[in-house]
Amino acid sequence: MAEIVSLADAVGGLVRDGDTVALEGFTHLIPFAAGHEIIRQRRRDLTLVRMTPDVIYDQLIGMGCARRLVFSWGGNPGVGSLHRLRDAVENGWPRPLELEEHSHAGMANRYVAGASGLPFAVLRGYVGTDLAGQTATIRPIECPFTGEVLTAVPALTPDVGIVHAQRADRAGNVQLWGITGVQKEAVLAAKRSLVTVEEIVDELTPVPDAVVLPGWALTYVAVARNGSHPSYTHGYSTRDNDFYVAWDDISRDRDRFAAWMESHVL
Amino acid sequence: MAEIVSLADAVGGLVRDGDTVALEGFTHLIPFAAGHEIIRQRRRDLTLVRMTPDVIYDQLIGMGCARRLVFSWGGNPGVGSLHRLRDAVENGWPRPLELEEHSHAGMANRYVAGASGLPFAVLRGYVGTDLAGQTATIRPIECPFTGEVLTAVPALTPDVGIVHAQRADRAGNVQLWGITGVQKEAVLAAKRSLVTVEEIVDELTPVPDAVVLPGWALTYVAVARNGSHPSYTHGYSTRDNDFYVAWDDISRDRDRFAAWMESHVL
Amino acid sequence: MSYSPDEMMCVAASRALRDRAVCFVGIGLPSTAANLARRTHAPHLVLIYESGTLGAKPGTLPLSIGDGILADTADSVVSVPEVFNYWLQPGRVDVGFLGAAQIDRYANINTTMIGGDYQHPKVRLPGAGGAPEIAASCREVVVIVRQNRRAFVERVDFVTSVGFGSGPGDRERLGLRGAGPRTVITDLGILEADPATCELTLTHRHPGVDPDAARSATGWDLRVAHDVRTTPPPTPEELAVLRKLQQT
Amino acid sequence: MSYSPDEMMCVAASRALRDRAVCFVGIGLPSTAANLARRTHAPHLVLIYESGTLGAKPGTLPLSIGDGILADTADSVVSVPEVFNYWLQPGRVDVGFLGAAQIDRYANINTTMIGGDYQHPKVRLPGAGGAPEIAASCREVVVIVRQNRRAFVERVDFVTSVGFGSGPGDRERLGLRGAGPRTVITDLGILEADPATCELTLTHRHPGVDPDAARSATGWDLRVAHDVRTTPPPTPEELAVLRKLQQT
Repeated sequence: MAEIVSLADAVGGLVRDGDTVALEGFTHLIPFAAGHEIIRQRRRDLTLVRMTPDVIYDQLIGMGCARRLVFSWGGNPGVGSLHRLRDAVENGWPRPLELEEHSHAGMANRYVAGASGLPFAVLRGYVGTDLAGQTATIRPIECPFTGEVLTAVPALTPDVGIVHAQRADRAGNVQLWGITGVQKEAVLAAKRSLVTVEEIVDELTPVPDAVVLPGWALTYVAVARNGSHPSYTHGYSTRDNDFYVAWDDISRDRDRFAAWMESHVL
Repeated sequence: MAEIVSLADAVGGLVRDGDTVALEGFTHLIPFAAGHEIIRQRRRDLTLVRMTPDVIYDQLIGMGCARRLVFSWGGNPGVGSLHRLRDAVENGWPRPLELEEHSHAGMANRYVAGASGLPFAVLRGYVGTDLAGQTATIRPIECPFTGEVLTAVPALTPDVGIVHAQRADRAGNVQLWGITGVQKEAVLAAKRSLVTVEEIVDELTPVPDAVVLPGWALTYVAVARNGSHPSYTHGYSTRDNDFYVAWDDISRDRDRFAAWMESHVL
Repeated sequence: MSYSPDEMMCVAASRALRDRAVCFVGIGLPSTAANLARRTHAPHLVLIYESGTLGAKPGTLPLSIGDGILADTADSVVSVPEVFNYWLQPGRVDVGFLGAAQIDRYANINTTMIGGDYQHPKVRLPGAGGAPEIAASCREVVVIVRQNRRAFVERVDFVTSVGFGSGPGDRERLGLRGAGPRTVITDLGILEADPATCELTLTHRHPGVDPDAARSATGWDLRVAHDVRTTPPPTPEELAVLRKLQQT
Repeated sequence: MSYSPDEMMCVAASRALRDRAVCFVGIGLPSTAANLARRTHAPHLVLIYESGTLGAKPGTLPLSIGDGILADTADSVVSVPEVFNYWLQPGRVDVGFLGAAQIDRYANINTTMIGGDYQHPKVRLPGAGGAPEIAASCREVVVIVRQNRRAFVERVDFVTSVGFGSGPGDRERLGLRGAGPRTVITDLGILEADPATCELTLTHRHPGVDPDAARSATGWDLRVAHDVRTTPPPTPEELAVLRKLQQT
């Protein structure tokens, strides 16, 4: 049964040093406010999981929260590199970052396996690529009926799964729509979960193509107005493309990055 | 690209003697009209696939269309037995019927594997049951990461998948809502497909919880008004529960069954 | 207020559901009992039907597992693969509610066939449906079945859904993660799996039922708890709500 | 009407898409080319973005793979697991459109890292995204990439997505079901995989481009088809539509 609490209490109650944490949202509905709260609470040694690390993971990595990154595409969409991610990988700053690298299809299926209570998923993927040689969590598996060899990837079961959504009702049932990505799977795969929402409403009137996450399957719901900025919340805000472009400059330099985080997040 | 044709032409163009055919619809949206057309076209030696055979398969079996049944629950929901199915299994009338029997979870995952282009699916299921000893399409599989033993079932890839839906647009895009069951998977798993619809409309206005099947992924769309009777079409008709009850009597006796089919279907 | 044995059974089953539990419900008696609970002591009971309706709140009793009223009143309607894979399989469901054609000493359940052999059964039953995985994966399972010697047999003719197998340790050996069918509610009383032996044991008799009547309605030497209790009879409220439900 | 090499590249890429094809589109040049095609010769082109939008018909160019306009105009919005599992993996997509940081003689694609080794790369690139499975499963693949010696290398530093491996027969041996990246469209011309050798071969040069310029922009000894043709220049309509698209 989801408890509706403040963002600070939710993150404080959920995320511990050393945890594996997944913040999902595929371009849309990225839970920036929750990520910033993790930074403010100065969590350390996190294993961060996310298909597309995006700017929020650049910030978490640059602030030294992460020990390891499990991902499939680490760029600034439409802009270029994530400079804090690159600095950590290329130069170990502010600390070295281990990578566990997959493809989108592999990551999506790893969440599906986690949400399904299975230890692994099967897909047609990775065959012939150099990823298969670098990533220990990619193995062959044989079909017991046809003998065909496919690829297995292990389930993702983060300690904490965090997503952002449009709204929740007072019982903690959550409704999200637009591009819903892999959010249902990320929440259901996680041991504990938090959904930040734009607002709490009396009733979740049906919306086409909406996903509903029942309150009884969640740990916490917290209001975080505009909590996806500079990503967006379909029907509530638009993507701040200028910020994504500006981030390229802000993040390129270590000091400028630190100053920006100091004045905007901490 | 779906072609919009008459029901007779669609079934004539799709279903051949000896084919494996899946007509899906979970209580809701059962494609009775299409099933009746298969009976009228006197197809033979079909392998019929369906999670819940229901009255439509009782009719197909009683009319001698089927050689084999792949299923997980073969009853008249809320009423009792399917007498034509039982007569075929217990007495070989009008011809013997081979059974390939699964659980719902197994059948659902077999469709998922088919829709996903995978040769098999993995689930926690069947362990310790007598089904595992009777059904050759249930095998153990070991997780390549944890060593845990789970259950594998092979993909269902019917020659023909048939479902009923509320409506389609003129490009053959199909929209269905209410309880949508395993219909998307059944269509996508099949080599060729038919969707019967209540009506063709100019535009598919969005509906909450609706599934849209793009026309380019379908073979045929055919109008079959009230095509799910005595099942129902959410928003168009209600379930004819009295008919399901009446079927118990109609189907109990071979001659009465044959007479009923003669006057109502042929 | 007089009541029938079936009414007592249904009321006893509804009482087995605590408020806010997540309940995977089959059609028929389980659905009636769950909806009775939701209208009496468990208003926040979460009903999941295998047709994919999560949090259904039907105003009248659905007649089939896929009634429109389930979709209309659900918090969410998901696909059948999703209901089994994302909701049942990982153990998110507190209570699975099952019926049975046969049930045995160790609460194994048969809904497949009776007599003869699998290829040539005397009676062909509907089969497994969702039951094997409900019995495997729900945190606990409650079985509702009328008690008589046809249904309560020493050993089921076919294990459709595993209860406690051949006794203690079998569920663990098979890797079944839920606690299994610890509670069987009948028209005569309540049987519970003995924590040590896993054997179904009569722990409650319904008012006016002699434990010997339950024993003679059972195809094995049914054990009776030494402190067998009497089920409290249906309250007037329970009966009124149940009858109103069944009228619709 | 004058035009830039990038405009020529984009127009050439749009022409590679036949009407009614189902196209899996990445953001950037692939998306621009696909939307140009939809507005010119291929009005029924079906666009799938990996964010889960099937049949998106954006009025303006999306700036990210998950723009709201894609959801608003799609025939259907599905989950990310579904777009990969039900739509891409089974081979339902006719054309996959990919970019590349490096591409080699056999059309293998690198978007992972350059220089050093995997643990200590000189340049860390974004990584795989959806590309490996797009390259594996689409019926055919079109690559759009500017031609220069940094990008066109004898052997990619990291095989993120498999083209033709080390040559003929490799895709079959690996069990890859699509035909692979048979077409590479650049700002200088069009390269196609030789049907016999799988080697990328210059088959078209864009107007005003000398094949030798293409050869010196390539890090291997680029073969030029003996009947190399000249790409027809962008039509005024193509240019007008493209520029209008890019304004928005």
